Amino acid sequence: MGKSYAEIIMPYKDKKGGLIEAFHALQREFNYIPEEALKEAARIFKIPESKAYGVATFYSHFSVEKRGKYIIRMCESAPCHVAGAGEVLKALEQYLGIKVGETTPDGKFTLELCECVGQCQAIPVITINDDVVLSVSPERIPEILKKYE
Amino acid sequence: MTNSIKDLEEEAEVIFLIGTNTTENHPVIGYKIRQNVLKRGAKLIVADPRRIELADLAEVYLPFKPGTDIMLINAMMHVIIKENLLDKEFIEKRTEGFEEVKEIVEKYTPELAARICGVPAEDIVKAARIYAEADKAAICYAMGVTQHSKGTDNVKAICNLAMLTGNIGKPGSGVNPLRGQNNVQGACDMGGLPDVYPGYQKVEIEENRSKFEKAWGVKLPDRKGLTLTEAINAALEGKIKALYIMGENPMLSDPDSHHVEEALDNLEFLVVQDIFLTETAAKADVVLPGVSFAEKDGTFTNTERRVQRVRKAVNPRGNAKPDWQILCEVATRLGYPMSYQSPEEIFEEIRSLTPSYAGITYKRIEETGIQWPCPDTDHPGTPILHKEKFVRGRGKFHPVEYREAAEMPDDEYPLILTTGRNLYHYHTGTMTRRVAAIDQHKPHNEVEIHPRTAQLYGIKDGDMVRLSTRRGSIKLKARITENIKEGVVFTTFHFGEAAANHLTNASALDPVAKIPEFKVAAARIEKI
Amino acid sequence: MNGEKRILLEYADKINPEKAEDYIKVGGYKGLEKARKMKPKQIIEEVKKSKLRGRGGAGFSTGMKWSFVPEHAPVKYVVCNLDEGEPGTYKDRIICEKNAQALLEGMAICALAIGAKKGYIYCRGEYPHIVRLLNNAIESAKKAGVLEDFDIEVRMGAGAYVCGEETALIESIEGKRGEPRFKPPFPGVEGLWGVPTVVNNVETFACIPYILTHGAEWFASIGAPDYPGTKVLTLTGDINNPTYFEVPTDYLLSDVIYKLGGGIKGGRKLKAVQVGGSSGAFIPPENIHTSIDFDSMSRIGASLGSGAVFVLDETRDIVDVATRIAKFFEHESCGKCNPCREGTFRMYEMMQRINAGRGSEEDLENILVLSRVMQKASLCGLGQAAPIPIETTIKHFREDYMRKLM
Amino acid sequence: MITLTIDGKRVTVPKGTSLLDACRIAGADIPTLCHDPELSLAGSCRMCVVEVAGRRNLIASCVTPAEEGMQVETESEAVIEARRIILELLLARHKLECHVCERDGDCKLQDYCYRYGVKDSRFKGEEPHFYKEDPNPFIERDYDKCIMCTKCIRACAEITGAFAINLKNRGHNAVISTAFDLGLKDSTCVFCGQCIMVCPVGSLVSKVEKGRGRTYQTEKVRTVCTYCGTGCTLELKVLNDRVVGVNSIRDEKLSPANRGALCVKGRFGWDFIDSPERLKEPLVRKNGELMPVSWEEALDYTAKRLKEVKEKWGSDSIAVFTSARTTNEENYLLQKLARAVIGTNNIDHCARL
Repeated sequence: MGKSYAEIIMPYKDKKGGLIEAFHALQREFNYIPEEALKEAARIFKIPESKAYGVATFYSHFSVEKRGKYIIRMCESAPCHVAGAGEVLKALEQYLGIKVGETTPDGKFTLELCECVGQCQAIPVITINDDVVLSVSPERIPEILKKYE
Repeated sequence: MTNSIKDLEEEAEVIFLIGTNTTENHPVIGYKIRQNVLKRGAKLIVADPRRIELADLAEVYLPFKPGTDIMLINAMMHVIIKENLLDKEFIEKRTEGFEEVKEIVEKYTPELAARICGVPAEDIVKAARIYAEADKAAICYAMGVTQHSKGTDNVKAICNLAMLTGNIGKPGSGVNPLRGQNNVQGACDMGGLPDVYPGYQKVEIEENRSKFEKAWGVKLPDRKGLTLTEAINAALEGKIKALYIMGENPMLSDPDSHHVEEALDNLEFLVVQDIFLTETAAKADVVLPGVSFAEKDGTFTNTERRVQRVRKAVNPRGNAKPDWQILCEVATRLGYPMSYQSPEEIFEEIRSLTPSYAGITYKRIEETGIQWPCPDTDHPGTPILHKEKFVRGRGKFHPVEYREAAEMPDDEYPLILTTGRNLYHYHTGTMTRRVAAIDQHKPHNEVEIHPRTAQLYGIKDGDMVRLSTRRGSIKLKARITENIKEGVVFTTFHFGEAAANHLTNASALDPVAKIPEFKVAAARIEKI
Repeated sequence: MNGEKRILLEYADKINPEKAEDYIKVGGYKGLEKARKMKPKQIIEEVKKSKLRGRGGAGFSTGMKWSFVPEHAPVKYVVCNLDEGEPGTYKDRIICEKNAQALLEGMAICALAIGAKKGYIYCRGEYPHIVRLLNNAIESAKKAGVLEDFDIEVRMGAGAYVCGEETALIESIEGKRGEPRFKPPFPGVEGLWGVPTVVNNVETFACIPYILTHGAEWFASIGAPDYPGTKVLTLTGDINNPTYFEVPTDYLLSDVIYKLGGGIKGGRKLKAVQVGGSSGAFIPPENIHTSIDFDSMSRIGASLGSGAVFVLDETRDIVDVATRIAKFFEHESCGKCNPCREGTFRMYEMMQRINAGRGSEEDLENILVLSRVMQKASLCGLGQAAPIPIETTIKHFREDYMRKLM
Repeated sequence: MITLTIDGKRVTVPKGTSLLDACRIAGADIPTLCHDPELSLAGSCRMCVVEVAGRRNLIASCVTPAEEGMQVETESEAVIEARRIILELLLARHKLECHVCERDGDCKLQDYCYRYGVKDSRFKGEEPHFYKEDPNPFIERDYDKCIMCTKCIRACAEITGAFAINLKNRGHNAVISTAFDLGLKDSTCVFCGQCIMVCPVGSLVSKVEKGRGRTYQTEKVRTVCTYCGTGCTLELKVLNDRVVGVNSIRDEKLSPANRGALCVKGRFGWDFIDSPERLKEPLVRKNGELMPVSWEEALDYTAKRLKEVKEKWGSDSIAVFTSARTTNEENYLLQKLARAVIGTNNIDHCARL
């Protein structure tokens, strides 16, 4: 067993407004914010659970639903869109056998859409957790994902 | 209340809550206290054996053992005197008897109190400092303070604390009992007490008596009467033969129901005037159907002494009659004709005999109720009592000593049972148990138990348990919660089928107020 | 030469941005040193005189912004906006990657000018590596002693474009939902945790050390007179050279495309160019001979914004691109105010309809009315700007829309 | 003091006055959905926008301070267009079922659509899909009618302090929600119904009142709550001689103890009035059973028995319990009856219980 929710959250307790930082820390550990962890965070930061939940559901990087080990985000902002994001997405769905918003049955990959990640020098772009993958094409997908399998 | 509800929201800088679960029993006042904390940064001190909701917002939370109020408050005074946090000017100019109190509290060290009350000494010190250092500190209390065999002493101790720090007679301060029923203030104001006429004019004072004799045109008894609990005991002894009960349900509200039942059974004649066939009405010889608040005109006086208009919205249901009309009919048939045409006419008589109500008229309170005392029709009413001086002149310190509750836990009954209400139900449930939505939401009584206590008896959340005292036992569901002190259990008296007052102690009365010790009874619990 | 002028990026890839010593070696922290010898008011005057205007998009005078901060407030904050979320924009990332110390120095100078002891950098959640870089840079600067008692903390966003709006950004630092506040009060008076706060963009802060070091006159003499200095641009779309550049602000948009960008891919013709990210106006080819500075762009109904330049060639389906942009705003609206929450949603719906060939002329008219109301009545810049790309494509490329209608 | 011109009328207001208040002082009727004088400002519905000379955008008057010399137009073409479009946008996400809606005739969306002639929405498309059944017995939540004014969230936090609800998600997917989107029963909700009180549309309604009569059909009677000692003012809604609901009165003058705030008992606990268990006839015990009798019989019998006891055992053999739940007048009469008629001071009530 890894660290308890409280142990993960506590380092941010005295950071004013540190709830979002604590959520990041939880996500680094679990890739989503488990319900009990969110309750723990609300308790530690002395804010109502309804508010903590409101914050967790506002930001697109946070999820209150369980997600895969690797979160693949496909940028579909206008520059990536014209650079062929649509085809890449189709290829990703096909390769993983899931639709956007879903997680592979083995719990490995979750596929999400996102907006511009600020790596527009070589597009289309996907991110896999913190990694940025530039100049993605449908053909490159098996090779890219191999690293994570 | 010496002060107004609004003070708790907009004036008080510190609020000391003792023996009041405000958000459940006086929810709207609870909201106001909470908003004062959230919006204005008021500090809360909460002293209660149960971790009430407001404890979450408290600077200091003191989960003290039921029945140790005086120990706690005397220790706070000890700290205040020792650290010289008292209001010398106020004590000198406005009070008397300080030296005696000072002498008595000398021995109430925080360390002693910590042992007896079961809270850390440093928290007692902290609470004392917060309360004493504030410019405007209010104390609120409710039945958690009064329903003890030493309830009157508890209140005296609270008054001592307020006077010690000059927290009387100014905005945001005061000693503020939160009254539990819509018109309990009014019932007292109107002389619904065995020793006083309306306006707290003592029946044993000749001058008062002759005033009322003149007004009512009859000779009046010169000795004070029996209190409710005394009357029940007297009925049991055969001294009270007939009882006329209007809108009360002693079968559920009074301690030790078996005892009440025996007493009622022992009567020659029982009349009950009510809107439902309550547990008490079911025992009556005559039941007279009165009406609810929606079917009659009149006034209620709230906890801040505000006299407000109650208005008839619908006609009496069936053949029921407004209670005032029933009383007129009964009086007339007893040979004393009463022919009031309206509640307003009765109110006019009230204000002619009650100096504190003298300036209040229906016309004046058409929009906004007025807080008594209101001696004349030009007087705006009194939001804060004891502003310039106390009614008796100087405020008197009453030294009080701690004594144990009448019934302490022992091997046979190792727990302390304390009783009260919850948010959803009211008093004996006569009305709220008949509100479909509320009864759907909270249909059963529960007993609150600390997890460690529960573990000791092998009880899990939701288990049915038998809760017993020397008076009897009831069956109800267990609710495991950390919001109660270990060794203490709590239940409500709303439910006839699991009535807390089968269990409570009727023999331990406060010597002055004759208030029963609802808040402390030795109990035991077992899983069934 | 292609006409680039590198001030912020002069030592790009020649120094380690994390290391204060590297930066000091090339003249860094001289501005701060100078500022320490000046009175706060003098610093603000100097910045005012430089005519530096905010590089985040609104183009407000930086010196003026600083001067609104009440002198005597006991606590104040300096906040750096590193939430660049405009699609096609990555210039703040580049400035950090190449010259992070200049940002820190700029913030420290601002802190001196307004009397703040603490600064925050709000970095978008998409740049975790920049958070690490900045934390190292701060540590290095602290070690070097250059920041003295000024403390900087980096906070990370979590995927919300709206947090680029300064008050939403403040809410987010406070650990809340990133919903914009109404203004007034402006952050300069009531900002982070209710105290006076200056919020500036990375690029704005990074200009400050150079203004202090070389003087306001020097800075004011570069580029367009009313919007002087340089601007870092990022090029995307159908362009041969999709990368970043730093140019003087009087640089022509046409030169950006054809000189810096190396022209349109495959030698095709230009269809349109969108400047400033997704909230920018689309500019038809006939208007590209315009200087990129704030005011010149305004004159052609566009805005410089973040400095993103998104180029579309003649083969592109502009309705499809506009539909995609409508989705962006639908996704990024915070949902607080009615015109934006419902407007972006319905706008996207109508655009989808048109793009799929199911739209009518009525839809087009409805889009224009909605667009007008969103621009005038939305609470923050997001909702006000969201309809601009749609509106400008309808204005300049109406026939493309007409072709797609039922 | 500040002087400004509103719809051609010069008004002088204290510094710090909101433009909304200034407009209202000038007699302009400004529509609002999210504004509530008792709650923090949101500035989000944008219905209160006005046109101020020299400003590019329309100004939300509720969150903008009035300034010296402002030239304000409250019903300019641009203002009316904005309000109409906002209403149409809201209508497109609002489940339109006024014919069965509790709030028909008492709905701000309806009122403003009427005022601005908004018959239908040109933005109709995807229908709202926010409804989720909440099985609590008190509050019905239909967010398919929600217009996102967020007054319920603010009332929950700023009046009651329960913090049961907040926003979930963002943008068009944003919806009022408890933590983890659970039912109110499983949240920190205390069922005070302050959310119902502030809801401008039919999104939040009392389940207890449902179907019993619309506000405009009812007569309102201001009175005092019958439960605890706080003395909250409430307004009973009456239809055909039955109480069918409870309203809050938010005017401090009329509602000094509670300013409209109520608790679950006050707001939802009134239907005992018409409980079938109500006593409707006097009862007298005959052969051990309580039997319905006429008032004459019951009263005569009561008087007869009391007289007998008094004659046989003396006045002090009788005790009277008056009631902390009846009126002052009734308490006065009963103690008078005890003292002057029966001749005993044996009178008390459950003040201490």
